[in-house]
Amino acid sequence: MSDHALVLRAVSKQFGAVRALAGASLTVRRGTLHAVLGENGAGKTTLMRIAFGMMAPDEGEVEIDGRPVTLSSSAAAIALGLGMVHQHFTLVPAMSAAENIALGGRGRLDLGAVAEQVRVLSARTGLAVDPDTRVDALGVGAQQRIEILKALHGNARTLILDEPTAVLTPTESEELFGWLRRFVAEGGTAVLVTHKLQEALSVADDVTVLRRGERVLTARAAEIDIVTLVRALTGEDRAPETRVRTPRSQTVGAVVAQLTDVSVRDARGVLRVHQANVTCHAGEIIGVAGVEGSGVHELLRVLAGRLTPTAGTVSLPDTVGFVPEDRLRDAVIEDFSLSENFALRGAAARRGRMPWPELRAHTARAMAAHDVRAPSPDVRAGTLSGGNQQKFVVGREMENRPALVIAENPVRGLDLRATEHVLRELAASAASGSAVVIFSTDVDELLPLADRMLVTFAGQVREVPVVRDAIARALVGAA
Amino acid sequence: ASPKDAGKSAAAAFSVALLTPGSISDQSWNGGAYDGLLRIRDSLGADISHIQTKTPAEFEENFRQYGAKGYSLVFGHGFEFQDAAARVGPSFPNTVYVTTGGTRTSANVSAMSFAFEQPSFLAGVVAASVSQSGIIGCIGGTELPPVKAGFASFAQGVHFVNPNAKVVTAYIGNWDDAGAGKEQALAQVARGVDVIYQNADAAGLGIFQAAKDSKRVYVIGSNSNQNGVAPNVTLGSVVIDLPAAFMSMAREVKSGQFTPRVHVLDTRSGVMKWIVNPALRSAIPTRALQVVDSLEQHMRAGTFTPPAATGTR
Amino acid sequence: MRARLHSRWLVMGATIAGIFAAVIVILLIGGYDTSRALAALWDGAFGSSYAVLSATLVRATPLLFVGLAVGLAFRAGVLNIGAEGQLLAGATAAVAVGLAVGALPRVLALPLALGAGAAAGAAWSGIAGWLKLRFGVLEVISTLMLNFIATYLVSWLVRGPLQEPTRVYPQTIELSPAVQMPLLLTGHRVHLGLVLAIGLAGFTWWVLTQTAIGFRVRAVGAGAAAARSAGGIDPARTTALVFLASGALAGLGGASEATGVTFALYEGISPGYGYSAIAVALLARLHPLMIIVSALLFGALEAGAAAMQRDANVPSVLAAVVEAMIVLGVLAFNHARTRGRQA
Amino acid sequence: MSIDAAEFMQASVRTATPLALAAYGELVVERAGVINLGLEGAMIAGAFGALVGASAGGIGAGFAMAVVAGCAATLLMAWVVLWLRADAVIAGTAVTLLALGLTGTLYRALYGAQGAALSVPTLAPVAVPGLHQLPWIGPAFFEQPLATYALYAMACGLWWWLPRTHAGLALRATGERPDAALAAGISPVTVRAWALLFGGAMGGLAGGVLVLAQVGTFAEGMSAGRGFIAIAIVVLGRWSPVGVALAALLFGSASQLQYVFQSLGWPVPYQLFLALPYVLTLLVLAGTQRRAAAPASLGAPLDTAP
Ligand SMILES: Nc1ncnc2c1ncn2[C@@H]1O[C@H](COP(=O)(O)OP(=O)(O)OP(=O)(O)O)[C@@H](O)[C@H]1O
Ligand SMILES: Nc1ncnc2c1ncn2[C@@H]1O[C@H](COP(=O)(O)OP(=O)(O)OP(=O)(O)O)[C@@H](O)[C@H]1O
Ligand SMILES: [Mg+2]
Ligand SMILES: [Mg+2]
Repeated sequence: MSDHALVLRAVSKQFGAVRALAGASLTVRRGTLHAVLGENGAGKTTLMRIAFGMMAPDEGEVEIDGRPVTLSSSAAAIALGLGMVHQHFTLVPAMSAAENIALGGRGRLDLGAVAEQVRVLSARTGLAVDPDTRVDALGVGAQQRIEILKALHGNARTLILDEPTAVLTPTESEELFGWLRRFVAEGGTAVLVTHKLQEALSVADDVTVLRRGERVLTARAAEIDIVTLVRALTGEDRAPETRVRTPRSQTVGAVVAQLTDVSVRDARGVLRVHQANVTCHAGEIIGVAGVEGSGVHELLRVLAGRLTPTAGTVSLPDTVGFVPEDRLRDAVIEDFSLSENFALRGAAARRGRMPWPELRAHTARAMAAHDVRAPSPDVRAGTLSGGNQQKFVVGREMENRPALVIAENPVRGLDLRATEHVLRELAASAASGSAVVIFSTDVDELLPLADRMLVTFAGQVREVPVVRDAIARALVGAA
Repeated sequence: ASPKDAGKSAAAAFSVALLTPGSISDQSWNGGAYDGLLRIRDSLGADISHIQTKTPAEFEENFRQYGAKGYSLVFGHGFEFQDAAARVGPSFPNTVYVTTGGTRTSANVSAMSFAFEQPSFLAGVVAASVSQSGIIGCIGGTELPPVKAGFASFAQGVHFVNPNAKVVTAYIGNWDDAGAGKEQALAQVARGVDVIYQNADAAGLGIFQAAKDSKRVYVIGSNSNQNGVAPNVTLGSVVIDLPAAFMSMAREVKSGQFTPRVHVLDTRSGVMKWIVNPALRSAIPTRALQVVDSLEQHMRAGTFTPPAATGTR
Repeated sequence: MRARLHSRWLVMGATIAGIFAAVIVILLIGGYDTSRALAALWDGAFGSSYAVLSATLVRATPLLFVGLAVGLAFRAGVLNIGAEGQLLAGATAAVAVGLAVGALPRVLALPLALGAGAAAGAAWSGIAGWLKLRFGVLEVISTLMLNFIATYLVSWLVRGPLQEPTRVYPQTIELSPAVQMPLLLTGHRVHLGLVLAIGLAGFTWWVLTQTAIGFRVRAVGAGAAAARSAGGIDPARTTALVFLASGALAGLGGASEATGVTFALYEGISPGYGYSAIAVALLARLHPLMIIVSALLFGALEAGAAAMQRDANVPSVLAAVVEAMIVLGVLAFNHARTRGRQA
Repeated sequence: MSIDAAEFMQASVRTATPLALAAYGELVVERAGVINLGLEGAMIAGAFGALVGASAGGIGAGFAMAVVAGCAATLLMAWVVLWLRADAVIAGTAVTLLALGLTGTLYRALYGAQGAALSVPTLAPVAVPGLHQLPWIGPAFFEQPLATYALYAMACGLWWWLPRTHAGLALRATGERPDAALAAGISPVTVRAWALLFGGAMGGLAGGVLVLAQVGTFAEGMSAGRGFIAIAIVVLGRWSPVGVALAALLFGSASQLQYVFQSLGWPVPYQLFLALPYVLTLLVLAGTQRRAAAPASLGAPLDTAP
């Protein structure tokens, strides 16, 4: 058997006018963990989908376990011992975790048995999943765990994970990596696509960097440093920014938003938030942390004015900017042009004609101001990369200088430069006098940014010091 | 001329067109009219054309199209064509428009009025004589004037024989749904009905089947001679000799003797007929057959008119 | 890419050729004069000013109204398949009111009748809207049920309260000239309804693209969650509005047909315009101006199919086969055209 | 004149049988994410196939031909929708128009304008020993033509198959999220093609039942909109096998009620009775429908490569 579990050689792929891959290659040694890095749109996902048989390359070859293969579908890849965790969920929301994991099998379906296997797998990997819950009742973290278990369920020898940690909490990520290291140690092979450079350097054996559809670097992780990586990624010679914000302003601004004894019950009557009290001041950044189901999303939506609480009083400013977690569902309409998406803000109150020329010019100005890279304000929002979509959403919400900004996981899945850009925008907004509330699953993102930290647990909101340990304890309800 | 090259030289030759409101394969109202059209072609050497129409808008459009093409005679098969014929007539004075049903006439527009009530009355007499339960059913496609008139006269015939008999009437709501026709008939049979007078075109086929599936239930057909559809359960048919009616109209037009009027076509003219199914003649009491024969003679002679025949159509 | 583009056109070409061949084979097997049948198809639709002005355009007019109704609804994510019932409601109300106001001058009487038609169509689809917003009843099924109910309602009305005075025929009496649509050209049947419909198509397009209301409608249709979250738009309110507007358009179609073509209410006033409308709207990809074109196409197809019966003695059933084949051919063409552009 | 409950129920089941058969076909098609407006076409094709088959080779051949004809109608649909990626609603409308026209044309060609009369043999009801003597439901459910028992088998089969097999799971996943199915190695195109084929077979069977278990002959347009009602039944039954059974039964009994009311000879406009099944359906919907969940990708075309 070959030393190489997976080889992609000189692969090209074109989507209409877009050249996603231009002769990219990837060589994954058996029994290693191989990190693949690249900016948004570099072609990482496309390459992985080709390896997994979901797409045919225009040119190039795929070798699995040293044998050249032509994959007609992902079924063929699965049969050859591949498993893949997709960047964008490929789960059926209306089905249980067990059903999702069983998808693709043959013959009789014994959900009880599948559920049992899932429990075993779950215990072995440390990825907590309840096999019987419907996926649409679960948060993104749990969904990601199901995606991973789904890939593992097929007894894959080679696992491809496309940005699996983007939605995991640091603890979950650590558990996953712990398990992946063991998987690799036992002879498995893993390909990990990620935007987190530190992560790549610390867990991977090898690193490959793609840029504009080409491989620009492959190296042993131990032999390179972060500066080399950044240079390969961006083609620019510079160090990554570590702090996007100067230390907090000492003066506390006026109160711009206040929740008093706010409680929220969901459609089924379950209490999600219990008597929360939150005050936001002008000029501060409030970090929010909380695990799924802790009521954090409900709290943020009340703050954003998108959810009316069942009890308590809410006082909000007139303008609230909201950057929701599920961009494609709650923030942009993919089939609308950027101008139209821009016009969404305030659309409810608008009367008479739409001033399109003005809106278009305004959109163009906002795009320039917020570094949204798109040919024109007339292109469909759906054709933008995720990073650019996010910059667009942030820019739109900032455009009329809201007194309060709520952002949920604002940099998830964004590459280095887009992440920096978005965080800088949020910091600038606070500097100019807005109150900014940022929720992130990755607490490490919040630490250098937040003036105050709120942590939700079981519907209760608690303020904690901006200190990693304190937050970590509060997340699980410990004092 | 073959059927496939009609209309070519329509302006020159004698040309006849027919508009039907339903499919000509219904073995009933529309099929009979098409037979009439074919008879005109075969006997008079006419060029013919047929179109199936759905809406009043199409009635008028096609009347105009045939008028513009110089057709000599255009039949609109049903009273529902009369408004369109009245509207189009003046624009095409060289074309004769005839509606089978209705009362509107003008210089080049005539109507044929079929005396459904006459044979329907006779059918009622037979039905009442055969029925054991004294409950008799009528089933129609939709409630159209000729259908309604036929049913009313049929009931008169029933009560002529058995004043205590009960007549129930139901409509299917369309003319195609043979399945619904069958179910409607079975529902009546379950209420004790044992003779059904049907006037539902293609949907009526289901009514014959219902009788076949039930014990001692009989059907009376209408429009065409339907005695062959289900010979074992069909007592007879109320027949319009549409070919004869169409022929007489066509002769009148061809010979240049057309005069606009309402042509009343009845038993006397031989167009309306009650035809007993010979296969089931024995199921009908002899006494009833004699009554029917004598009533029929009186009708022919004009000495008896069923009471329901009064009124307009 | 080049190769895939070619194969796409190849598939289309093969499909259309196949369909064309099938049509010819069917006509030949039936023993019909193929060239004459096809010539009749064309002549009946476009062959003369009469064909265009008295057949094709007259048939396209109601299709345009209902096509717009369906197109508008679908744009907002409202699956209104009840244009048929709304059209019937509109025709009924227009005739009922038209009979009552027939003595007024036309400038008053006709708008009153048309307005009544629009209002009745809106009310009929409003039932489905109410059922959806109040009880969560999917409009796909409620509008279908309402179509059947409307059919029977008309059937009863023309034999009941609205029946002509002799009480023999299941229809109303004719509308007085004051409530009849003016003809656009003397001697031709095409009437003011066509102008109204084309105007409404333009107006719908203008509203959708240029006004705030139209923008909200499109936003709710394209992404209700984002419209609500990012735009503060109330999807339920927008949806209710769309139900009413769509019903009004379909109702106006019925009113136009009654006051422009039939001049009375009959039970068979629509041969299923409301169902054809779905195909009309979808073929136009719900674009109001394109709906003009697709309504014209379907109107021409109907007119041509009728001519095939009249002039080439092709039976109605076979004419329907040819019609269906052409629709499938247009679909294949549409596929190649739009896929080609996307690539 | 009285109404016998057992006989009423028996008639309701009889009326519901073709509707339910077609609805089960449509259930499978819709669970795969396609709306098959060609169902009406499959049904009329099946009815005609049944006539031709049964005239030539008896009832068995009739049913076989019904299924073949129904499949042929939806094969065309599958080709246009899945391969050409044409809009399913337009394609379905065209397929139905085509089938109505083609069956009419062939019918006239084979049997002449005079039609076939009541020439084909029909299935008689068969009583299931024992069960048919149950009070009320006995005759209703266990004294029916064989086709009805086939329907029961089909219903139970689907009820078991959808949640208990991987194929059923693949079907449901395709209707919900075709991209998820694709990622799991399932071809949504293949799944939808098979589903459509099944839907066509069931539509054809339903048409066959009309001819071979009810009317005994063919008439142009005799499907009379049942295909569309079957689609409504699937929605009413909320895309579940049990729901579809109940919805079909509701529709069957509402129709029967309509027939019975008319047969009682009440002096009420008959249109009121004819509208009854639809009004009842609306009322039931208002009472029960609260946010029924359609398959998430229902009606959405595929944009993944086959
Ligand atoms: N389905 C598609 N249709 C058209 N273009 C596509 C499609 N998928 C990807 N692309 C193009 O291919 C390029 C590479 O996309 P890909 O998703 O592989 O990038 P990526 O490296 O995974 O980015 P990210 O880090 O954001 O996940 C994109 O810039 C895009 O233009
Ligand atoms: N339907 C489409 N048509 C054209 N381009 C597309 C289409 N879908 C995706 N793309 C391309 O895909 C690229 C990115 O695709 P993708 O969905 O992977 O986003 P992303 O950049 O990876 O976002 P994120 O990092 O948030 O995951 C974009 O640059 C865009 O051009
Ligand atoms: Mg991405
Ligand atoms: Mg990616």
